[in-house]
Amino acid sequence: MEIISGVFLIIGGLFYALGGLGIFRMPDTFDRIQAGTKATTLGAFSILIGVAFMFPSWSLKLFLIALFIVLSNPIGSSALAKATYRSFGGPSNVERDDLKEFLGGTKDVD
Amino acid sequence: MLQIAGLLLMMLGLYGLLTNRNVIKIILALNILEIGLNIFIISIGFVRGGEAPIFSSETTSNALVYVDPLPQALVLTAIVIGVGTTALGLAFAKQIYAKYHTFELDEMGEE
Amino acid sequence: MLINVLEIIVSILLLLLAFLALSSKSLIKSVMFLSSLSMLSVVAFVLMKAPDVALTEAVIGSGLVTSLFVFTLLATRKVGQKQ
Amino acid sequence: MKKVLALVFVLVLGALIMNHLNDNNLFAGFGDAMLENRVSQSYIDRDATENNDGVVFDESLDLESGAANTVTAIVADYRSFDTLGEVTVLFISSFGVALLLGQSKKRIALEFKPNFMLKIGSRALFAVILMTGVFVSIHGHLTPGGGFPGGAMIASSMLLLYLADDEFRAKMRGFKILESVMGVFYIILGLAGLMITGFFLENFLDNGALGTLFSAGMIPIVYIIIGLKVGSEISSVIDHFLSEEGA
Repeated sequence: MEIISGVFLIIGGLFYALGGLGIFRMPDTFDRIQAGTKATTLGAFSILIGVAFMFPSWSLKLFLIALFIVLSNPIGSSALAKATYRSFGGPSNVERDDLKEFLGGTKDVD
Repeated sequence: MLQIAGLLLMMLGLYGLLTNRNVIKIILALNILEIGLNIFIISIGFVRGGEAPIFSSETTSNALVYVDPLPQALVLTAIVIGVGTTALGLAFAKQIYAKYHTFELDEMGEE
Repeated sequence: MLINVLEIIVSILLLLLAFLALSSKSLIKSVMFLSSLSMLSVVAFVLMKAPDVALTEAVIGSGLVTSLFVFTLLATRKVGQKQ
Repeated sequence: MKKVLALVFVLVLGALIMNHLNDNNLFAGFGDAMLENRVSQSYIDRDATENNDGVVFDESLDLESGAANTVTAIVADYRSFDTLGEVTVLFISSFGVALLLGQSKKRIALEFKPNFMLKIGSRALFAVILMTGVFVSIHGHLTPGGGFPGGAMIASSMLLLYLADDEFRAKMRGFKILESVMGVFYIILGLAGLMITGFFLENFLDNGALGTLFSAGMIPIVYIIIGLKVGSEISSVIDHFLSEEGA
């Protein structure tokens, strides 16, 4: 049991480390948001699974924490990305920018 | 170490309170003073190697050493009072801005 | 021994963040430094075995007080307002 | 000149505090506080039994205060009158904010138009955070937390709704009624203690076994009252800050 939980904990730590590396190495704010969100969601999940194997009586609370993460992480990152788009414009190295037309219909972009 | 840090934080907040001339900065310095004071009060009751004063199935016996719960109870209420005073101060700052259109105390008065 | 090193690091960071919050020119940056100072003081409370105080400070100090400061700046500076 | 004066004042104050802290027996250095000389030792011991031979988890029945969390026992039982005054201070400050910022109709419009995902997702998150706040309030006598952080969590779930939807207004009248009713309940609880035991806010319920949910006498009731009161007060403060002078 402890070996299984240890494996999950190590995987989670590895994902967190990769997410941190991604935040340092990515060139753009949008890429950094992506690296910081996706990797840490998976890392948090495997750490929670590892803890659940180690202390089976905590499973219900850990499931609630996982539910909170799966709800809050995408919403926060999308709000962050949209605020970045509003303040500093879109990413520089893309060819199409559909969001500009979409937003231009409802409200002018500053 | 944390005791001295709390004391220094308190002194830093008091210095900021005395020297700043901006309303928002004054409220901010008051908040820093409050955090430093809270750390200082909690550090008075800290026992190295003591347990948190909560009984659970692992830590029950009275033979264990616990940290002092009384400063923690006092600080718990002080934090909630702190948010009340901060809200009141910020409401005053908002009204001051509505009247004088500035936060700086030196630029007020000419309306 | 590890706890001692952690205490010293947290103390130095607390003082540094307080100095930055007081000396920063922009008000919104000061508020953000105050928020991080409050979040770091949670670590100090946990190190001193005060979980109740840490929970309260985490909710109030870094959430509600910061949002009240930001709302005041938002209402007075006309930052987020439509013309 | 003024800065130098302020610096000297602050340094003298700090030196005085440090000096007096070091030559007092009660306040030893950092990390070796001696609880034998303080009143806190009796709060930890719970020596209601005749022979004070320790407290057993899940079994002890006749304790002075049945809360597993000693900090909660101090806040909501031993010093409950203090907490009543503190809740009153919070009420007065929220009342002051309401008087200063006035009764206004219009909300501050945010530049950030919420999209579909933000609206729906924040509704779901609202439920999770609200349930966490209620959980923390109810389990205040067993785990870290209690009415104050629980009420603040309820208020921050309201804050989330205010931020995610720029048309949203809560019913302020409901908050004010809830807050007043909870304040009255607190006083009624104190008066019931006065009538039954002879002391204001004295615990008059059964203590139960240490560590179970239905234990610790009236501490859970007090903390539910405090949680709802703090939550409604801070929510109304947030609403006043997010509205501007009526046009």
